[in-house]
Amino acid sequence: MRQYIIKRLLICILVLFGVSILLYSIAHMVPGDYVSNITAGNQNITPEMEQRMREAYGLDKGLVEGYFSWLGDALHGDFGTSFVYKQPVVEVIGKYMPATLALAGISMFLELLLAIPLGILAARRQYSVTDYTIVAIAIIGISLPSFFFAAVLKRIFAVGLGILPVSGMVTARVNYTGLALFGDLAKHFILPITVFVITGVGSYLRYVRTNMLEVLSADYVRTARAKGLPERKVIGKHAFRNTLIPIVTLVGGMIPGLFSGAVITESIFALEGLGNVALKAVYAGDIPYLMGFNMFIAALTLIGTLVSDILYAVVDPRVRY
Amino acid sequence: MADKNQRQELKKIKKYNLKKYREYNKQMRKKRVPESEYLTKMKNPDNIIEFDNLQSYFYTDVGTVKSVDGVTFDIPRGKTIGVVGESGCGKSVTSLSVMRLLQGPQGQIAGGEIRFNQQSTGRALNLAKVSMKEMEKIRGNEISMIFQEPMTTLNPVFTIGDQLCECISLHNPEMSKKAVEERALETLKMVGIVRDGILKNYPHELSGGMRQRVVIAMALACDPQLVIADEPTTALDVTIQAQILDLLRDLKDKINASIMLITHDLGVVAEMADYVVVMYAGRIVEQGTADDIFHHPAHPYTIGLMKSRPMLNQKVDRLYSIPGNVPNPVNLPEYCYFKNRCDSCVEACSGPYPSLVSLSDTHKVSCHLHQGEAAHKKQTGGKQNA
Amino acid sequence: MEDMQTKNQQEQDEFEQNQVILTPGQLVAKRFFRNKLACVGLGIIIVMVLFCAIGPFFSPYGEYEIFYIDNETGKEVRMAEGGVGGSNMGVNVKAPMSSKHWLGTDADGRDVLTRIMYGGRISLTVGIVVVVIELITGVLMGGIAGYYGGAVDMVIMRLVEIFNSIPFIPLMLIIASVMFAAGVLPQYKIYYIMGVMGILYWAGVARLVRGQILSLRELEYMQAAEATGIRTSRKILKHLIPNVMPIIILIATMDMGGVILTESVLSYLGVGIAWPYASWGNMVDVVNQSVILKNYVNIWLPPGICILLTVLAWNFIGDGMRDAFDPRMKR
Amino acid sequence: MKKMRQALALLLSVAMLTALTACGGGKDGGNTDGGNAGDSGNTEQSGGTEDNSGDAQDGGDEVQATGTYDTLVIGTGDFEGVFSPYFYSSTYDNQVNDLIFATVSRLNKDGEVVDDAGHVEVEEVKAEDGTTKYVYTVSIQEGMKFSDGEDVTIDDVIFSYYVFADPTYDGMSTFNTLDIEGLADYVNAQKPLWEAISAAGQENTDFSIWTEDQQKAFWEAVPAAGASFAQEIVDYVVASGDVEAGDIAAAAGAWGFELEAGATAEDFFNAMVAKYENDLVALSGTETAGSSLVDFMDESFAEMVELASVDTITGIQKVDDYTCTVTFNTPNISGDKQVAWLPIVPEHYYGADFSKGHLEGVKEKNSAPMGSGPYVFDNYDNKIVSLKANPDYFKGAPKIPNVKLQYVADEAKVDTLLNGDIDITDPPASLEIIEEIEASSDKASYNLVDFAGYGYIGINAERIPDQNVRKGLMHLMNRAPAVSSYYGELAHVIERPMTPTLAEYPDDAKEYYGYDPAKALEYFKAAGYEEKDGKLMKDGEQLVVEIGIGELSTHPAKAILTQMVSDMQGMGAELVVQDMQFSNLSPAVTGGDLDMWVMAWGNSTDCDQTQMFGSKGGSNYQRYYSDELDAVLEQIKLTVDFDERCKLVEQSLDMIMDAAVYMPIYQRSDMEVYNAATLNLETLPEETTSYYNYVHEIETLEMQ
Repeated sequence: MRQYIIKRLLICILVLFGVSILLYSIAHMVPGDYVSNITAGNQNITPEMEQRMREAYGLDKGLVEGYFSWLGDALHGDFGTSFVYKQPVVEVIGKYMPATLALAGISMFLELLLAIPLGILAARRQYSVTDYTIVAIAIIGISLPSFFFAAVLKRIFAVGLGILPVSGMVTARVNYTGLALFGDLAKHFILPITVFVITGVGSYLRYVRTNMLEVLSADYVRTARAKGLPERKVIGKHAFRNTLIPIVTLVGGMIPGLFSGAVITESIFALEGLGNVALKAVYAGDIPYLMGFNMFIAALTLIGTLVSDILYAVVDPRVRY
Repeated sequence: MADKNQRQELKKIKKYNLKKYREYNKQMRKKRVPESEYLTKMKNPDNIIEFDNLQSYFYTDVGTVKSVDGVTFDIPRGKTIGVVGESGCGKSVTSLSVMRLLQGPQGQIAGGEIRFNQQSTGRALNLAKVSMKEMEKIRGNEISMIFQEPMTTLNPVFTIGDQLCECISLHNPEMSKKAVEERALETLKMVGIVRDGILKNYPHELSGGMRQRVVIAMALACDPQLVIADEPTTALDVTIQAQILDLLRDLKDKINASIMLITHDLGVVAEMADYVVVMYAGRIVEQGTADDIFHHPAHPYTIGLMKSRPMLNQKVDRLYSIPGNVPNPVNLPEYCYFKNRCDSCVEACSGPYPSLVSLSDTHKVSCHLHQGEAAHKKQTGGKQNA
Repeated sequence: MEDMQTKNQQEQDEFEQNQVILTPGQLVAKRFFRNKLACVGLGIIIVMVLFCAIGPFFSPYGEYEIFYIDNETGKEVRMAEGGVGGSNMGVNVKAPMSSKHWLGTDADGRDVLTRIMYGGRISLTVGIVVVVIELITGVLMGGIAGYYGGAVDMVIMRLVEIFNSIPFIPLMLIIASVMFAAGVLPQYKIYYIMGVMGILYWAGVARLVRGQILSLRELEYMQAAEATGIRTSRKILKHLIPNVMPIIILIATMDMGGVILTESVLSYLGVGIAWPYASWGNMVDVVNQSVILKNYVNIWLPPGICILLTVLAWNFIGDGMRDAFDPRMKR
Repeated sequence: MKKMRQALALLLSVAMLTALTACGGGKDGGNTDGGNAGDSGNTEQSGGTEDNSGDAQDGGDEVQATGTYDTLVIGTGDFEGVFSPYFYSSTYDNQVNDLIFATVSRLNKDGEVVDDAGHVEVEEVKAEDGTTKYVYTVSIQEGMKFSDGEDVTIDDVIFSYYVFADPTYDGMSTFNTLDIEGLADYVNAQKPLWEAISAAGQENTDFSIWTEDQQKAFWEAVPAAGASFAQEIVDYVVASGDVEAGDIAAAAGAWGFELEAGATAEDFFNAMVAKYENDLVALSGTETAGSSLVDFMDESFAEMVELASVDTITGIQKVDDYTCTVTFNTPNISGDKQVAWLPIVPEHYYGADFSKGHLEGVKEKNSAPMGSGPYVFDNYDNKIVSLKANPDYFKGAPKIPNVKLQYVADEAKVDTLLNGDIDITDPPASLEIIEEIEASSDKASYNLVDFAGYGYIGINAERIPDQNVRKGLMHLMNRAPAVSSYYGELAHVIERPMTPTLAEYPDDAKEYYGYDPAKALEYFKAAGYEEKDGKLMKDGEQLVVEIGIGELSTHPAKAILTQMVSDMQGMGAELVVQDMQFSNLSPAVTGGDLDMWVMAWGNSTDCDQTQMFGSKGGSNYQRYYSDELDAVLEQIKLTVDFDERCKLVEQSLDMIMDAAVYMPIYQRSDMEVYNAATLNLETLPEETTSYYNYVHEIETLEMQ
């Protein structure tokens, strides 16, 4: 087991290395660099000043040179200073992570909470009305462009009924503290999370359903029945434990999707999260942040897969590393 | 043209199936089934199971498959019944019908009775009708089953202990965890597994033979009145087969349970069964004591089977094999299903399906060769027996 | 006796004839068509394709033709007609539904219905092209990895992981801005984007295909084929490909919808098809202008519904396909 | 929409610098609708009351609310969290600065400089060397305090000058380009060695700072380095696919240098040297394809050298604790703004460890600003900046205890206001919004302000050298319908490239190029294009023009372009429209990679347009160089008499129009929306312009 994990970790590092090269070279191709952005249209900026700023921002380096100096610092945990926020990237990420984690984490949890039971139910009643309705609703969910869905929800609940805030994370006027503050935050997160869950739950539900169908037709389920186990135990224990195996692996794979999704949702609801910042960084050519962000996600993804592989071994005794 | 009415054909089938499914689901949803619906009377109190014109159908896209079509036979208490026949002749479906394990809604018991003589309550239940609740009480407790595929019949993610104890404590809720484990080990000993720590093992850690023993142990755990063994050895390699068979044989003496042994291996039957039922294409073509079947086979099919099994004492240059193969199970013909493979057809064979006639009080056969002359045969049969 | 035998034979033959026998293909088809949703989906797609492919020929207007309106006479003037200068002229924006414009005109004074047709062409094309690319790359890579295994497999799978761990949307945005620097003409931008998406998506496909092939190689008949020592090419063509086909078809249908969605999200972010051309995605963008969202339903709802239906349809088909292909669910 | 906000933030940021700024679709973008605010009233109420109770305990000596509400919430754009008057780059960060820092002078409604916390005046003095100097005397009120209780002195103002003038300063201010006595020496005192040497020239004999050998080595290194420098450009051009490898002459051509065929990289470099009159620094700064000239030399040449130890600016003199003088060498009509329209920044707080070339200490305070303005910085969290009233603000303590600036997306601004969550906001003006607000006038009222800027379409005279082609293009722009249908009453077409809010703008200017495809075609023909099989060709080349535009999806120029595209198609030419993120557009424009572009200038505060139209102007993107125009522009700067200036301005504008490089489109209105349910509307300024709004009277603003 230990060697396996070590081996995997080494591979992860290798992969991260590849990712960084890929990302850096792409990011480096971006035409509008930060300096030309902030100096744009500023009539009195002289070439000398721009050059000075470029050096200050380290934009004067070539691709290879730039990459290695970046890599060098990165290895020491220094991902440079965000141009836009004038703070170390690591700090910026740390600062904006909570919102994203809250959004993504809660949504992920809810998605699983919905997907698993409904998927199982649909599988047990394959071809029944229940099955069709669940699947249909789930698929309608994943067939909606998130921004479209979000806009409509906003229109109804925030603008129309005025029962939920339009955007942002807290109500500015009032200095809530403690529980009240939490409640206020929650209120602001309702819509984003709804969008997230509705547009995301479908694929997982479908996945659960398929696996359940597969398991239900397995011999050992018949054995369990032959033992005289009540149906709910057959499903809840014997079948479920086996569907769990693929679901575990699924969870690891959810991570990149979650963060990509966060980019859109956060920007629509003006949540102060990593994705939102990343979007801004793209438009501003804030290369250090982009690199930091993308590497962060990449690492998260790899760890996610690693963890789920380890969990795999936990839920499936046949698997041993 | 042909294509067209084929399509219509299929549409009709689909409609029909849907109707059947709906009925089935309605049936399943019923929580409580009034006793009156499934209480019945045993024909003979010494029997543990009585199949009475059992009909188990599969409603498939291409039409209704009558896997079991009007099967009637009894399983006396403490006796072993061998059910033989080529694969796909409805042996397994019969057994699954007893357990009510047919894959609904496609597979259903379409008619007939399966009378079960429940010792614990002294009632006679019609298993074809009982509610799932009742059934769950019976399964694994009074009737248990041994499946073909030891590789897949055990749940890969639970330990042997879990799966075994689960079964025991389920049917004996009063037993303490400790007692349950002891019982489990006991049964395992009974099937010849003494290795300690076995309870902690996972199925994939055991050999095929071992697993089959575990499966058997599971079946015996609650000392049932009837054990259904569905091809318990086919999936195993020969040496293991032998072991398992020995096991089953002395188990047969150890536990005073009836065994319904389903196999296509006549040898096994010959060694173990008291009575033999020969099935062909979902129907019983011949049934009787082991002696009747093995020494006085009456039905051409049985005869064929006999011929086709290797004998040590007599030398044949080439094993006999029955020509042709089982007719398509969908909409079978009206005449004898075996007709087209039969080498001793008579005119009557083109007539309606032959009914089951008694050659002796134990020996029954359904073949035109024996129609009518039943009475005469009876005596001669009797003589021969004497 | 003899004639009896032959008679039997004949009987059996004709008996066999009027049996309903089904080829595997028919079975799949049957299972597919048993799934109502799948049938609905198929229907929708067909309608959509016809609508977008043929529709424009019946529309009197151009894809990005704008309509002026004489503020004094209230008479509508078409872009090409000329005489549209002068201060009394205005662009006929957000016109209500009318016999002239069945779905009215959008915020730029262009005919909504016409744009939906043209936009549909793009959106559908995006789906197909991307999927094709991802399949070609994915199947190839996955096939190689699965078939040869060893170092090749190792390398390819690492590559897959690399691609998997890159956050998609930020990357697309960066690439979009790189494209201008690379001097890509706007009207071709969308095709490059399709390419990039295809490239980014191959990883998933490769992984699936590889898995499939690995499991295939374990199967007896495969080993039997090996044993007979047939040529590799033949082995791949005759044995592997046909058996990977189902999963490929599955991915194809499943992803088709997802890609169309992604396209709409990208054009929401300002990447995607270039002005003045239409795609359903960039037509729906207007929902973030809440005035339009509220007062001009005719502008955003139709394209929105088109996206919803199309993606829905592809998903339904995908589901149907999976259930149909998966023998485990035959019963 | 994210991208629009982003673009906007960038745009206005630059704008605020009294420069003109490009304003893509961002500001003109997204309409907004109010939606019903039916039950938002009670949310406010609860909000208000909750807040009072919450505020009770932290009462202390702080300002108490006059009404129910004690917190003013301003809905604004996206912050970058750099709340420093020196280093901010987003307008919205600066909006916070405006509330925290008092300025010596401010602008009045008409954009003229008037006293605020201080006073500025200029006088011409004859220096002993006979030249005329222009001395600005800057004085501040006595007895003002920073929010930490320290007194405000003139040193704090001078401190700002030195920060802005610091050689390592990388903020947005252009102070260090002013022609202040001794400023240049101060700024350029430190230079990379190679710049110094090349500036000194080959014949230099002063080896105080570098040795003769170094100098020799340098000039020997130049040709080789130059060659590689040129080669890099060639490779770049080749890479971009315009010419095939090896053909240096062609590459140079594409780069704007005519060389005879078979030229070498050296020739190319020499050509450049010639163009820049041996000013290698400027050369490598502007022509570079990535690396600087010095990158091809020994690193030692890149090291910084102290030319002379200049650590004071001779032109800036402290008179007494509350007065100082700033001496300009040349007149500058915006000089007073440059020296006095500056925030007063506490030296003792920011300047703790500041010395020439070391701004780190100053930057550390980026996230914790402190000044003497009406409000005091409290915290920045969740995209909300919280400020507390400054009890000893020199104009008297503000009436509203707390001000919060919250980021709200443009499209959401009105909705949020009508929901009662914010009190003042600035949505992009649009007909729908006005409709919306008037529909619920009990909830909100608005105010339209002429936006001190204008939208325009520019043509790059280097990429389209033929004036006839440019004129043809001009005649294809059908502006009126586009503007009227997009803005209605909110904007009007203008005829000259200058902000009409400026007094100098010639209001009676006539349309210069009317929309007329036929005329356009004539011009194209005149330029030598003829129709060959449906294509407008000239020596084998079809007429293809590439135009760049930002955030097109919501840009008022859409209709114009659509019309152009189809008209040009009609006559066999092609208009390639590049719809780009603003972050890509501006570099493309500044870098001259586009034939045409659509942008907008904002916040012009004076009529000096040298930067945009002068040959040496930093914003001369159209790359149209004309000496006579330069002359006129210079003249304008020096002409203090108003009517004189107007004439010159008009003349210059006509010259620009005739050159057909600039087509002004519209001049539009901004809007401010106020929450009628929470504010005392009568306490708002009676007149609001783009130079003067509620922020300038925030201390008197009251809430209900």
